[in-house]
Amino acid sequence: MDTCIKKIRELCADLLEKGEVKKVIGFAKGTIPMATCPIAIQKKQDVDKLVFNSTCGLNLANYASKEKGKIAIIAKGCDSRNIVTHIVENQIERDQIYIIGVPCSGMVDKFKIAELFEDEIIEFAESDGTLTVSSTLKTQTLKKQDYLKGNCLYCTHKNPVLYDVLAKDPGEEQKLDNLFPDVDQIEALDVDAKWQHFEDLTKNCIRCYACRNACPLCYCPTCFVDESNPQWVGKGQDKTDVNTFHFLRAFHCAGRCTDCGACVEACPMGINVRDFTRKLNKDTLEFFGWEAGLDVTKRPPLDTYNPDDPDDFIK
Amino acid sequence: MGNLLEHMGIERDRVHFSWISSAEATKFVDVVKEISDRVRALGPNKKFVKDYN
Amino acid sequence: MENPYMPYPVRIDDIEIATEDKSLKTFKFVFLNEGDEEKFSYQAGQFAELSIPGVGEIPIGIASSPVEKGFVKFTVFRTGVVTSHLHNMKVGDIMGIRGPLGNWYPWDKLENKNVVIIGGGFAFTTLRSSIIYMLDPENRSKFKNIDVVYGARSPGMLLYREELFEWEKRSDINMHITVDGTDDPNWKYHTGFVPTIVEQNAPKADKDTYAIICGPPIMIKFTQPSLAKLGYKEHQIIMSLENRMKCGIGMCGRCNIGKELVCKDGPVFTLEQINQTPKEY
Amino acid sequence: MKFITIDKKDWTKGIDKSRETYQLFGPVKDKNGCLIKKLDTDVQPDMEYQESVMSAKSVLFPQTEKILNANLNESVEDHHIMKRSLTDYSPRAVLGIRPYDAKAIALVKLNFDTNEFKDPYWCDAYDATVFVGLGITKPGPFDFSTSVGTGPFCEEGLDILLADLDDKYLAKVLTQKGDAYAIACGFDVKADEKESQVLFDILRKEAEKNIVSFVETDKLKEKTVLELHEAPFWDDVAFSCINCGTCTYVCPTCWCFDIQDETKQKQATRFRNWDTCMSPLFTRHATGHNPRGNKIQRVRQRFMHKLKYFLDKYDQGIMCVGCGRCVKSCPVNIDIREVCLTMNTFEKQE
Repeated sequence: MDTCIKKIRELCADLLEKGEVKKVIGFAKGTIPMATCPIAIQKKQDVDKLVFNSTCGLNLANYASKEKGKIAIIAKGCDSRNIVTHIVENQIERDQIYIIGVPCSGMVDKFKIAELFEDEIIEFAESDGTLTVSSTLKTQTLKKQDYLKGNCLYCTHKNPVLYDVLAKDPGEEQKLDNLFPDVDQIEALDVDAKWQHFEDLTKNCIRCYACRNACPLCYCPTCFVDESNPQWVGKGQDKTDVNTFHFLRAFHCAGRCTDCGACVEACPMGINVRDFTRKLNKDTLEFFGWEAGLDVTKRPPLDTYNPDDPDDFIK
Repeated sequence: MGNLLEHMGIERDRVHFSWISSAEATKFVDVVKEISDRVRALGPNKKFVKDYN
Repeated sequence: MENPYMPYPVRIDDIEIATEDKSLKTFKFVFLNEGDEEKFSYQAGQFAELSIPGVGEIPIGIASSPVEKGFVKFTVFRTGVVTSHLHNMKVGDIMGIRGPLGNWYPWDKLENKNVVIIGGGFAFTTLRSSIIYMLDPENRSKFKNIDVVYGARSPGMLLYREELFEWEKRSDINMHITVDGTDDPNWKYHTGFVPTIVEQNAPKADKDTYAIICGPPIMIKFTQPSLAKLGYKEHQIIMSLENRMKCGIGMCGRCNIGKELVCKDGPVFTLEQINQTPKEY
Repeated sequence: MKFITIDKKDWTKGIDKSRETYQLFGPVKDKNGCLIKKLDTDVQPDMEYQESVMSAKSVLFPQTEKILNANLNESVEDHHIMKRSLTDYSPRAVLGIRPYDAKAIALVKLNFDTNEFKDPYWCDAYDATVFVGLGITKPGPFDFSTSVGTGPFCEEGLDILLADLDDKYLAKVLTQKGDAYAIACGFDVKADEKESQVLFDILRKEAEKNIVSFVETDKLKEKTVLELHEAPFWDDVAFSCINCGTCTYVCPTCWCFDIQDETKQKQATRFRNWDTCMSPLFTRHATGHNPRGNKIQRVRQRFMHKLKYFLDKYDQGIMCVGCGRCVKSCPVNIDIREVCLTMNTFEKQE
């Protein structure tokens, strides 16, 4: 991962110096271990603040919608797919964005790592595939592959699908015969167990809306949950309102979600809200053979109609 | 929509989709009767229902 | 312990359409419980939260004057969930009023001073309350001369038209009523925006003259230079601000401009105070 | 000052005894991290936790709380008249609360308990609650509580302060409420006052030495509100912010709330929910005008309120107890210590 950071900084410095872009959106080192902070670099000499490692789990496409002027973005595989979705959904023009593609080797699940320790983590370092994490009590070396984020585990689009330049040569994509084992697991449960699974999932949700606000797909001026006239969802912590919010938020991502995991990365309680969207991703793949954000020219399935769309559910 | 509801634990028989034109009055009656029976068979729904204690 | 969130139960006694386009209605409320009116005694310039159970609350300036006993009046513009619900209610319906809230126009400071009242659009409610309070036989002598500049989009949009024309006839108050525009040939009063009418008619400032402004931000923005031209200093311009409110008692934290809370430390501020705070209203 | 020694063997028995008269709240570890929750009869507080994701503010100020309800059925005699919702304010005890969380409650009291208005819901809950604090012997890396007027063994806002001496707790009883709770638990093994106080001082100094994070707030007072408000650094501070409500909900000193009404058939209920200055709805007028319509204004409001407005209004220091929860939970790692440093060292260029 660290070999390409030098390349990224050179590219950004070059872009800024030539004035080709107004600003570069990337990640800067965080003030606490295992954290990185999205940053906008406007001046050449600031490019050294840019970093890229396995803790850059947020989706920078979220900062690209409604941008005026030309900007550059450092984009992982999933980020680039969300930029494609932005373009397809007229949030940004293709020529408005210079994409620095970074073939990704997966981001780490910070909650899973933190669970190994009783006290706070004070050190986090990584070098090609092994992580060394330490707190005041102990130090552990871990295989990154065992601590990948849920979405990176099943990711088949590590290489950016749309880019102006690549920070390093593309890696080899993983081939999976079953892309959705986690969804099958839930589908195997009986009706009441399914409901119980989702009730336990969102039990500690504090409705801070970090999952919605971290998602590049959520750019509505007034979200359905903020609407008061009519009011679709209660504002309180009643579990029906909480589940209604999560159900409807997920439903708005049907056929658009690239499973980048920014929602889970942003959640302060570490709730895997992807359990909602993953089912929709599986269905859109099964019914329409569609994966979001792969091709700027193709319209999403729920945006088009053709006669052989499956409609057996209509009686 | 139906799949996600089912995924969350709402029995498939509780949610029905039908395509009835305003001219097809009889079909409307039949569909309503059939769905009511199917839903009544499942008993009162406890999920997605706010409890106002 | 007095529960500041508990509204006093009231009954709608009368509903009057206040403007030709029916977007504003004046509601007359009567307190159901005996002692509540006493507890609700208020000053001109204060506001209250109109509470409709199960729908919500809205902060509205009190339009009736402290000298008018036996009822309280509010003029409400239909714009959101609660106001629309209120507009559909009928005489006899029960709801609640919480207050009086906020501070009021500095009546003690305004004693034996000239007072210029400038109002615009539907923000004339607390100004009506003030004018009636000042014209009351007991209080009129406390104040020197009173000028009022009140403007609205058209004659039909003027609030409390009958009272305005009545005050026009009185000698102890100079009324300058204006409208942005009208095609009514026998319109006897001014035509033009409030800032220009203020410049033409409002008295020059001296150390004993104070101006009270209440209206849409655009009107306030353009009236300030006119007042400055007439020599009004910042501490002589008194304004009533509006901000999003929920609790009305300075606890829910949303209505602040800097460290000042519009609902508790306001809504009435002098321009001098406002200029020391961020303009987040 | 009364000191009691509580052998850890008797701890569980004691607090279970107090359940007869007290509802217990305490830290509980579950899959989403450590949270302060109501302890069911068989659940014990986790006294070994480092830091809870959420603070104890939900004990006095639940995220959703019924405040008023009314019957809308016209045939009923007092229909449409609001009555206070029935809430159980029987005695409760928060066990193992961190000293900075108790200090936070003392700061929040300034808002809910003023001489003009008293919030009955918060005040009734406060009066009914006993705070049994647990001193922090090993402060975390984000704990900067000593820089903001509190610390790992701070006693303000607590009724009892426990010091963990491995096989037993040394309890310093600070208030009458604390004494009543100790009696309810049957903890009566008195410890020598002078010795215990010396031991507490040693523990406190030791813990304070382990604090690794600091913040300077000395120059915030002298800067004017407008100077800081108009400062140029807000754009950079706010760029990465996604305006979610995490920092305000995990923060023990954030008290902003929203009032919402809901109706089901003839039953009307008025709720109070936590609210966040990060949401545009917080200040959006019914006309649509929004004095804090963009993200940067909202982020500025949060830090200005915590580090300037509160400081000027109450003169009780900044509205932060240095727990570091917002630093840890912010999805984009906006760090209040960095913002405070920027504000504290900001000089207005003429």
